[in-house]
Amino acid sequence: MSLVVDILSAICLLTGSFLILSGVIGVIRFPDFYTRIHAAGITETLAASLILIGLMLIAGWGLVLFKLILILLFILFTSPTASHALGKAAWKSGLKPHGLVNKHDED
Amino acid sequence: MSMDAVDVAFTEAAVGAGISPLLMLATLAIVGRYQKTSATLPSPAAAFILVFITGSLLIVGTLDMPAFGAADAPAQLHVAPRYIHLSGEEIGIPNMVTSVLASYRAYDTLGEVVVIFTAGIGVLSLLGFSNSQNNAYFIDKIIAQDEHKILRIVAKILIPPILLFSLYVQFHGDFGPGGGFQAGVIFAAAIILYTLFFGLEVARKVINQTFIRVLASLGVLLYGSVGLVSLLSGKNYLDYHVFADDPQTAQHIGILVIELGVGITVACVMMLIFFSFIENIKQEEVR
Amino acid sequence: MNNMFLIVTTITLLVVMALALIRAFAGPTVFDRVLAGNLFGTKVVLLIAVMGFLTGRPDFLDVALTYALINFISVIGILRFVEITRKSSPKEQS
Amino acid sequence: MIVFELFNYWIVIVLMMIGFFIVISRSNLIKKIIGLNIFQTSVFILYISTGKISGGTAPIIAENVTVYSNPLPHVLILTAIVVGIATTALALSLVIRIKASYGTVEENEILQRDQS
Amino acid sequence: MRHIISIALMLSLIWLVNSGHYNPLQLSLGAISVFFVVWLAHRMDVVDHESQPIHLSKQLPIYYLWLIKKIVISNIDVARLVWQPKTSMTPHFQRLLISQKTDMGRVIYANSINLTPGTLSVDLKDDYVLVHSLTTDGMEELLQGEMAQRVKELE
Repeated sequence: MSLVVDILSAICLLTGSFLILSGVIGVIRFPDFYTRIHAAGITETLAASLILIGLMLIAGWGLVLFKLILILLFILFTSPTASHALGKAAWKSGLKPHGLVNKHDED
Repeated sequence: MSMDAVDVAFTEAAVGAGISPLLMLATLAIVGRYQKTSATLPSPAAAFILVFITGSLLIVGTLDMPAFGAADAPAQLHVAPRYIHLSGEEIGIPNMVTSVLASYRAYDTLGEVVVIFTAGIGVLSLLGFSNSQNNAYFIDKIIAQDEHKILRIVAKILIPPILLFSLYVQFHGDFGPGGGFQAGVIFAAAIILYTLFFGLEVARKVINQTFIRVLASLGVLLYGSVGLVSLLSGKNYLDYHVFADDPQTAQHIGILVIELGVGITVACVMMLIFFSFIENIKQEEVR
Repeated sequence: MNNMFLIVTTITLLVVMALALIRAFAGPTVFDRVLAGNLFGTKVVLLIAVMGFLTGRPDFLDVALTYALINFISVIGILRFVEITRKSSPKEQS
Repeated sequence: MIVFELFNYWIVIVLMMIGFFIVISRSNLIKKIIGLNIFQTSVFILYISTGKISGGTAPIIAENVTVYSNPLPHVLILTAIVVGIATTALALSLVIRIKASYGTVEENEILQRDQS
Repeated sequence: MRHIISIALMLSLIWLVNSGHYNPLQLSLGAISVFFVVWLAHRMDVVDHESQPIHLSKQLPIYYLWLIKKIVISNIDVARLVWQPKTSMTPHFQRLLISQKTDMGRVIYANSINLTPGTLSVDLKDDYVLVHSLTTDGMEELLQGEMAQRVKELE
């Protein structure tokens, strides 16, 4: 039983690490700000969840588990909001996206 | 992190990541974001040489320092062993940092709290006691202008848990990392979030300015009067043993009250500083 | 065995943080920097959590939670100030 | 290898010198304050790193742990951080007042104004 | 009133989960803290149907289960894009009409768009949401409106 949990947590941690790495490489590689937000998004949703779930599996039943759940909920709650705020602020300040723009009506 | 300083990490996380950049940015918003081309003094090369020489001398100086993590370094030899080995019995709470902060060295901490309080008063006297209403109106207009529907709802959901978390930090400083300093900063951060989305006028209605000014001084007063009570009972200043017969219970009560005083003062001073900064944001150019 | 995976995760997080710093320095706009800062912040939260397990002291989780809270507040706050600054001095838009 | 055991001081010194350099080479007062903050942080790190004991753990009493790091520097720095932010706020408000009366935050321009 | 009770319950739960010390002193301090925060939040006027969506709570879990599936799929898509050459990306903006009536529904919709990488809601104004998408496929999927329909059912 504990071996299964160990393997599961290892899988979660490794996939999470891989996803975080690809996310940040996206942040480095993508051509403009708006596309970079998407790349940052994957490091903050699935990747962070996977790492925290991996830790939860190690932690087992107890207060630590609940604290981890609290952190996870908090990250899932704030990260989309933060990226929305970023996108909106950039849009309002008139930052133009790279490449093609369609239906771009400024207000 | 590798240095085991949980409490310090806690404080730095709360202060360094939260309040300090916001204050810097507030200042930038006030004085304007212009950048002069002559931003450096005439001779950066001389400055660099000076810095380089000083740095090299300091590095040479470190060669005599004790190694990182050495258990026999002078810093570990004098009072530290006593704190580490006896605080569990003498104070009765697991977090040694809190017992040193609020019990062994409570007098020092009183000094620090007074410094924070004084700095708060200094900021208030420099930036004026909210005499101009139109500045506040200006920032409120900006906040009202852009409809942050999503952010507003998210802030609404998040603010109560953040406030509760700060109180949790306040009251669990005995057991884990935390205490009055951190709690005060987190509390103020929640209020800052509120102010940024609902405007200064609304925040002023919720958090009465005069009230928090009084409260900030009451926090220091609470701290000081704890010492006074023990002094009047014939013990040393800030000796907690007057509160109960059992020394551990007495220490516990004393630490709790003192942390409360610290928390109140820090939270109120941080809020006051932030409010007076926000009030000063105005249009320099359009004047 | 678990420790090994925790160490791998830690190293990845450190690499990721370094890469995020590159983006923060490269810019080019202020929003790129804030994005990188936010990314750095959430990775610090994860790093603190993982390190807490690695050192066997889950007390660190409180720090992680605080950092998550404050990181969010400061990112939002920075954006608000950027907006306010741009509004109060429209001629400096770039 | 005694040399590699001193790396914490070197990090401190590098940070300190970065802060120092900013303070003496920039004329913008806000940048100077940022430099002072970096300097301050380096001092914090110096203190904390002296409290570390190899093999020790965070100074919160737990079972099965005998070696703890020194809590004293933690206490000093914990309060110093909060005091630091309060004094930084004070410095920043001074800058705001300087800007209000001199119209600039550049040191050399302020000096020119004073002399003329 | 319902909202105040709900927020008090939520805060108490957070306290209990975090605390780990269940002696009378800590519990009473917790009760005082919860009471204080509820009072302050009430004063701040942040306790209402928007911050405490209890009228939605029955359907929310089902929706979020569906959303998790979506998040996983879109994450894999974006991760694949990262490792592919640049040409496979077709970033663009589009304005979408929102069918949700309440602010809460709109915010849930916009946040769901944000939570799935590859699509990002940039602006929420009047009856439109401005979405930036990394690929045309992602935009197509939003245009088909499964997510919008599901959020609408929540209201």
